[in-house]
Amino acid sequence: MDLMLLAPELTLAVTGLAVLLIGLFLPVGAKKMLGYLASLGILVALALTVSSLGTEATMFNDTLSIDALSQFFKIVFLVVALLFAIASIKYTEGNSHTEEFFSLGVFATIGMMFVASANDIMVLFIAFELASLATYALAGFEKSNQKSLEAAMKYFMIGSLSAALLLFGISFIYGMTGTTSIPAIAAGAGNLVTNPIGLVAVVLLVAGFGFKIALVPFHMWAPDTYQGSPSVVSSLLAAGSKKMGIVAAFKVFIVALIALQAEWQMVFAILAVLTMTYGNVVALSQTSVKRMLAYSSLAQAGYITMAFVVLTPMALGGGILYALSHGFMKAGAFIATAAVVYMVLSENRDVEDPDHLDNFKGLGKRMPVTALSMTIFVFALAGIPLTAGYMSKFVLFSSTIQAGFVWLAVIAILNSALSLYYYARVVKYMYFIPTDAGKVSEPLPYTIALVIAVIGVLAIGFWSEPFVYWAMEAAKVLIPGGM
Amino acid sequence: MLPILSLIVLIPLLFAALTLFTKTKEQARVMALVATVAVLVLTLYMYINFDSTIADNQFEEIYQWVPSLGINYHLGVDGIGMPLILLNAIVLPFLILFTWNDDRKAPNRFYALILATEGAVIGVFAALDFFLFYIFWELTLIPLFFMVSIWGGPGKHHAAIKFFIYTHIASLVMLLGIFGLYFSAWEMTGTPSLDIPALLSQFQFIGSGVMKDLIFLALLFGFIVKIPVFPFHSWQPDAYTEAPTAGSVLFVMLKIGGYGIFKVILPLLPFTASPNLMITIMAALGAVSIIYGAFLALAQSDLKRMVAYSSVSHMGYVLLGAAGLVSLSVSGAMFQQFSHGLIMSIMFMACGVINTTAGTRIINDLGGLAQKMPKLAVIMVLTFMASLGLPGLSGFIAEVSVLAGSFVNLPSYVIIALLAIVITAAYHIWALQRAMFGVFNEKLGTIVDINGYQTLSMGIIAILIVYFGWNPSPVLDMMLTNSEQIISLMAVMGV
Amino acid sequence: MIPVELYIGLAAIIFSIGLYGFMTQRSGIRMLMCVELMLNSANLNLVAFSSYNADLTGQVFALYSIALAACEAAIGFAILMAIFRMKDTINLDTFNVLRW
Amino acid sequence: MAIGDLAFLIPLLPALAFVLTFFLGKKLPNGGAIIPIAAITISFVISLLITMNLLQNPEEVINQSYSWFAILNIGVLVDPLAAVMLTMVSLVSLLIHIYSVGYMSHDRSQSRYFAETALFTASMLGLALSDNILQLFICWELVGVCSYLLIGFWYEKPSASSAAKKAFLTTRVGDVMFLAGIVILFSDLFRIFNGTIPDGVYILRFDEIFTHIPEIAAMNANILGMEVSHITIITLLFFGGAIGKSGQFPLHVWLPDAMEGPTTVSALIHAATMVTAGVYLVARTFPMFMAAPSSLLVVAYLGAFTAIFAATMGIVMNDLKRVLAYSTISQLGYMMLGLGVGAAIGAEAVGISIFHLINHAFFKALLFLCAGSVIHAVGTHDMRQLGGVAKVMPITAVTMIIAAFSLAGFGIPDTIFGFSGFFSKDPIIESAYLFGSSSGMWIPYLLSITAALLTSLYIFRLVFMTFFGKPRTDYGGHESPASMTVPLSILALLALVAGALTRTTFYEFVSETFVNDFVQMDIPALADIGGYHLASHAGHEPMLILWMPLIVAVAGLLVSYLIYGLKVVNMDSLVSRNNPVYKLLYNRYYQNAIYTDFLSVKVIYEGFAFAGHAIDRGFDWTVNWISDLMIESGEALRQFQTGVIQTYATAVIAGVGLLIVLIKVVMEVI
Repeated sequence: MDLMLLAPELTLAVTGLAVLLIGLFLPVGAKKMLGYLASLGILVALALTVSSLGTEATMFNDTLSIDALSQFFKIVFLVVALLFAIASIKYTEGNSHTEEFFSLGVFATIGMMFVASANDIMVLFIAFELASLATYALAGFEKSNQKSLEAAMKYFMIGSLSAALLLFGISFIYGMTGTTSIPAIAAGAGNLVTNPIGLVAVVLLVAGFGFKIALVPFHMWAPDTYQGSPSVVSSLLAAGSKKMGIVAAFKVFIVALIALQAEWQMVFAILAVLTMTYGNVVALSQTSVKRMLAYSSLAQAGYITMAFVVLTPMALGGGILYALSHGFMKAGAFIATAAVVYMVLSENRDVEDPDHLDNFKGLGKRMPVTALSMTIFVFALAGIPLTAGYMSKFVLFSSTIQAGFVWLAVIAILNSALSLYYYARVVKYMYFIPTDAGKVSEPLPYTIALVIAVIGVLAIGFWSEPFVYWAMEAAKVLIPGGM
Repeated sequence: MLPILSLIVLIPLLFAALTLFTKTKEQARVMALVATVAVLVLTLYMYINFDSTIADNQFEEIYQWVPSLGINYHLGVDGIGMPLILLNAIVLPFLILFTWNDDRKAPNRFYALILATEGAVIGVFAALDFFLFYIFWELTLIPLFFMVSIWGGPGKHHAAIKFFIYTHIASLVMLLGIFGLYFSAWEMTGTPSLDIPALLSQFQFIGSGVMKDLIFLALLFGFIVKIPVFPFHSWQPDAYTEAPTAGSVLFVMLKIGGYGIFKVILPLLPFTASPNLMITIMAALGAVSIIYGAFLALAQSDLKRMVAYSSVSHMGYVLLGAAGLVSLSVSGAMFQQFSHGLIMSIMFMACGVINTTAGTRIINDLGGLAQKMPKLAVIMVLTFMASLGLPGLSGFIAEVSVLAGSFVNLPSYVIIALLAIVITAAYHIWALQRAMFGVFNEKLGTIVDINGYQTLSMGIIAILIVYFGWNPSPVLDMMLTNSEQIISLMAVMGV
Repeated sequence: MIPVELYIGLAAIIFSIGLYGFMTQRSGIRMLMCVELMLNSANLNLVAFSSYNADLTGQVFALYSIALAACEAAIGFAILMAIFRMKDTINLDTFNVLRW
Repeated sequence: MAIGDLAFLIPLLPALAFVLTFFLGKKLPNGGAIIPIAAITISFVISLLITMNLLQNPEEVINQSYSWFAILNIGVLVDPLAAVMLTMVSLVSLLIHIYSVGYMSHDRSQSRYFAETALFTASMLGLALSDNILQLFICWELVGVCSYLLIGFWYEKPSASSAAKKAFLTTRVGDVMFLAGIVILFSDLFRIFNGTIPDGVYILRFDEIFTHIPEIAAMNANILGMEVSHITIITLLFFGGAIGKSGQFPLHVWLPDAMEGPTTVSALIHAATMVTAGVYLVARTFPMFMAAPSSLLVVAYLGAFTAIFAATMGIVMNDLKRVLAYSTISQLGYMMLGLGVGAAIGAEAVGISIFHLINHAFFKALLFLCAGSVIHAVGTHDMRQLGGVAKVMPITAVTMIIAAFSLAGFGIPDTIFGFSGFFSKDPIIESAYLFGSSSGMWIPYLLSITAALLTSLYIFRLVFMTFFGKPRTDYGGHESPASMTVPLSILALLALVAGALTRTTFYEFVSETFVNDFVQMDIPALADIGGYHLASHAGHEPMLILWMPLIVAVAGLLVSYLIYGLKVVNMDSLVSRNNPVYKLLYNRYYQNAIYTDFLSVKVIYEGFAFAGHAIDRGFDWTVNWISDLMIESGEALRQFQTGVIQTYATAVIAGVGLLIVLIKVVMEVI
């Protein structure tokens, strides 16, 4: 067994602990470097993961498996974490708890990465919880801010509830099959089908993962939490831990519980339609940008969920590619909002809701870079060509047609047309509604993060081939056989 | 040999980006002029080397892009696209000249958007890969959306959003159709490909007739909303009216809907499960929009809005002619697109001039302008005559070809269209009489005639209208070649 | 020996109690306790199945989840304390600034 | 090279003159009138030479065709019909241009005037010598738009610009019928060729059309249950176009209003040339009409009716130019009648009718120019204010009177003594009689002979009221300059002798139009297709019939002399609002109310257009409604998000429960 395969996770673990320890001995002023340190660590981990692309291995008696799927999602998580860390450098400036913030973020990332490579439900559950616990704390990071606390509270309460549901469901799976190893479950899932408990277990699992993916009706915490918690954290939640739920669901349902396909396929069909429609329709009338983004990410989750329904290699590839693109787009959008919020608050500490749409007026003049990248992100989310969003929609929706789910594709298409309305509204506020406020200097860390995200979004849109290829490779892990 | 099509598409886009960084109006407009003139020169070069006796795609360029999905960077132009590229290349420099002396906020963005639109539109005409086609197709939306939202009239926001969403939905439906075609072909050949010629040729082998019709209708819907024709036109009057003059002209240059009809729909038509039904749909929509648009134009009080509705009526000819399925009618419909582009661009320029100098476009508030603006009056009379289909001007060639050609197969629809001709004449003449002739309305204050640049740009396009009215062959021949090829397909299928 | 169904039944009952409590209780502490109940019912399941399947994994899993439950409680209490510090109450339905 | 090769120059030179005058006119003395005059002079010379040439050997018609686009062509065809038309048009147009130099001398935008008249002349000449129906239509439209521009020449006058609009739109109705006819004709020929047209064949050229008349006649369309031959439909549609252009009932309404334009324009366009285009069209496509007897009947009856209908209105008008306008309408009716009776006399009808067209062009142009000369000097149109003008303007008076006699058709049958109008109008009336005797349908004859009476009545009413008696108002006035009187004299000469000199040669010359090396039409055979036979031309009508026209003309002269010359009857008793007949006539049969107020405004504008407007609002509303609905439902759905944690928990658990039940049920069903 080769520990090198775990190098990224180990690097992150070291980084997290180092940040925590060094932070203890640093004066508040100097804590800035912790951010750089964390970002560096994440960067190294990312480099290691990329360098080990294509390796196939299993370790710790098959409880972990390194394959195209896990590698792909690890990259997704690391990228999001990187954006998160860089953007947070500015956010945590002058905060005495900086070290906690960064180490929590790093540990959350580790959890997500282990979920990505878990090959055993037990490991998966533990990693899942690790990520969740860390993010609970992050969500409530602004202890003195009621919104932040409320967000954390709701997130935590619903989170632990669904953790319980999840665990309960898992216990049944274990009981029926007598094992926790995912391949083994797949082999022994026979009597799950016959036994009605099987159905209960499936739905419980759906609820457990659906909470993280934020599928209607398990989504209700999401808008509140995304709106309440610090914007950078929202970016981590929306772009990172959401994907964790998706990859976990991929593994558990498509690999382990393929025998129960009939049941969960239908469940996901219903949830997908509900989620995308609800998300888009409610987003139409939002005035808080973060909340609007939250609902939009509901809708996006709905699209991705279509992959479970269509269940062809191409659809899964599309879903996986969509996960990556959404990581860039959504993280970028939230970070842009974070920049705006930072700007607003630095002008006036006690603004009621700094992410209100009105604060975006004339942003094109006030913060040109931020505004431009925000425009790119929202157009990408809306699926305008030459962006990551379009590319992944193209693959996902087209595969839906291919598999004959025309009705589903039509609903999805109409939804994404609808979404254009509220995305375009943001652009309208930024460019067409004038404001007397003057130009402000844009904080560098935010800008760097934004630029990285923009590059990502456009790269997937223009130079799509490698991304599509890797997504398809990852999909083959779930469903062997060509497309 | 040099990748001329790529240049024609990319130069405007590139210059659009550069223009964003210019500081003053002077720099911006010069950049724009340089870019458009460069495009014009290249296009003329291409036009000269274009062989109008063959219907194949010429100046092809093909590079792999996303092989795993069968996506290629594939450009090429045939007798359907060439005239439209020519149209854009010709009109745009004069559009720049027309706006030469205007003062407006953020000129750099303004000219950048104009260039971006030109690049995108030409891209649609040059794309031979559905992926690329759709990209350019959508790309045309964004600059126009900004154009309307920033420099538009009072109702600009509503108009912009409406146009954006409405046509976006249509594009997405079209995209569904493309998907359907893509995968049906994929299943047959086993290899993914979005190559337009390939897919068009494989359409006929699709097994299920329902699938064929669904694909066809989805594509058709996408195209006719963009044209637009009754009853999917309601985005158009708002957008055309609220847009700034340059924006309206760009809208007119946006002939991608009709292009799709000829390039995609007609080759598929004979192989659909129920061709005659499809023909009926197209013919009916075409004929109805001809007469409907005419009546609506008659009811308008705003000059620009009247022009917008007249465009609905004129675009009806495109669909009717396409459904006529006689080489004369099809080529006439193509020529209608070309001449309509020329005519409408002057019409909108005139509306813009009147609006700026007289401060209103309400026809009844105007009156006797001809006394104050003789130059404009001459050009306007000529253009209005062209628009109502006066012989000797380009509009007539198109209309008579469409009517005569279509009558062979669709007599009843043509008769409807014929009824509309009187109405068409009526609203043009009434507008002329009320706005330009009669006693000068003193309330309008001081009226100045069009300046040198405007006279030049409008005048030259007007001369082109006359020229093509007497000698359409330079563009009509290649159209004929392609339409004959299309019709031969029909003959094979006995449609 | 006792048939496994009884264990499952018991677990189910406990789980339902937990659910009921979670839905009805207003106090954060009590809701936390209800979550613990549910988690533990799941643990009970795991252990029961483990002995029924004669396979230790379940018990290991149970141990892990107990530990996790502890962490969760810790975080939960931390949040609740912060809330209490701000509002002098842990009555959670007073917290609905974020809605719609 | 033969003079015929220059034929294409005939329309081209004036067109060139138009361009030059348009751009350079302002800089030249009196609007650059010299350019068009020179150009038209050359055109006139060429066409005259060609005509002479053609008179020697009628077989050698000139035909040059060039491919235009698709399967259509443009070309030149000079056969006898075209030749005489060309000569007349270029001559009249030339004289009127010369006249205009004096008449328009005070107008500030005379360069525009000369440019437009030059363009008009070009298009009219082009119309005359087009060798295919489409080109004819194109020039047809061009003359229409020139007439539009020239009627509205003083566009700052609301009455002028609205008259222009009316003229354009009314004729447009006819034009659309014409176009429809062309479209049907095209598709028929297209079918006959099975869609594959061999190279060098231009299917809309007249020879192609004529040679395929039998096939077209064989095609039938079912209209309201009756089987109608395509040839009938097409010819009727063509005639519809002719109705519009030649101001026949019911599309005549625009012509009187057209008098808003300069008098020279009325003379050129609305008397001599353009309005006769309709007659020319029917003559040009006469073989088709021969194969469609019912269409010929329509032509005959409508022509005859228009002749008398317009004449009645001519009697009561008090405006110089309007009287002449109605007289023009009525004379055009005669020409149509002359063609219509072709059912009886065959191709000779073309000769007769065109002969009247030519003569009418001369004397009617003369009448208008005289009127113009009077107006120019006196400054009013209203005859009630005139009187005794003869004293101040002798030349004008004399020429006017000659024209009047010519119009009234004075002359002695079977001799060469007579005004030209007599030699051309008489044959029409006679052949109407022949038509009656052969077919038993006497109405056309009766109408035409009555119209002849009214004609001489109104024209001499005009003469007496204007030139004799004592002035009713004190106007100044002087004889017009030479540039105006010279053309008057030339035209007077023509009106005097042209008929007498050319009549014998003219008939067979023009009647030969359809037998030469361009087309070889066997008219009787066509009649057989139409299912009837030409009457054997007896030639000698009863004495009374021969003298009848002269008698009625004299009668008219006497009556008007008694009334307006000697004032034996006091007109005021008749001329009053409470005399219903007078009222009806004076209000021109209320056609204005019917056409303008009711049809165009009420029905089309307010009715259809606004109905369409409402419908469109409907579509717009639907689109907006959908978007609003979305946003509102969003507002509604938000309410689920109460923000209370228990709600969220409930949602989760309810979701789980529902899903389990749902799936269970569905699974059972499947």
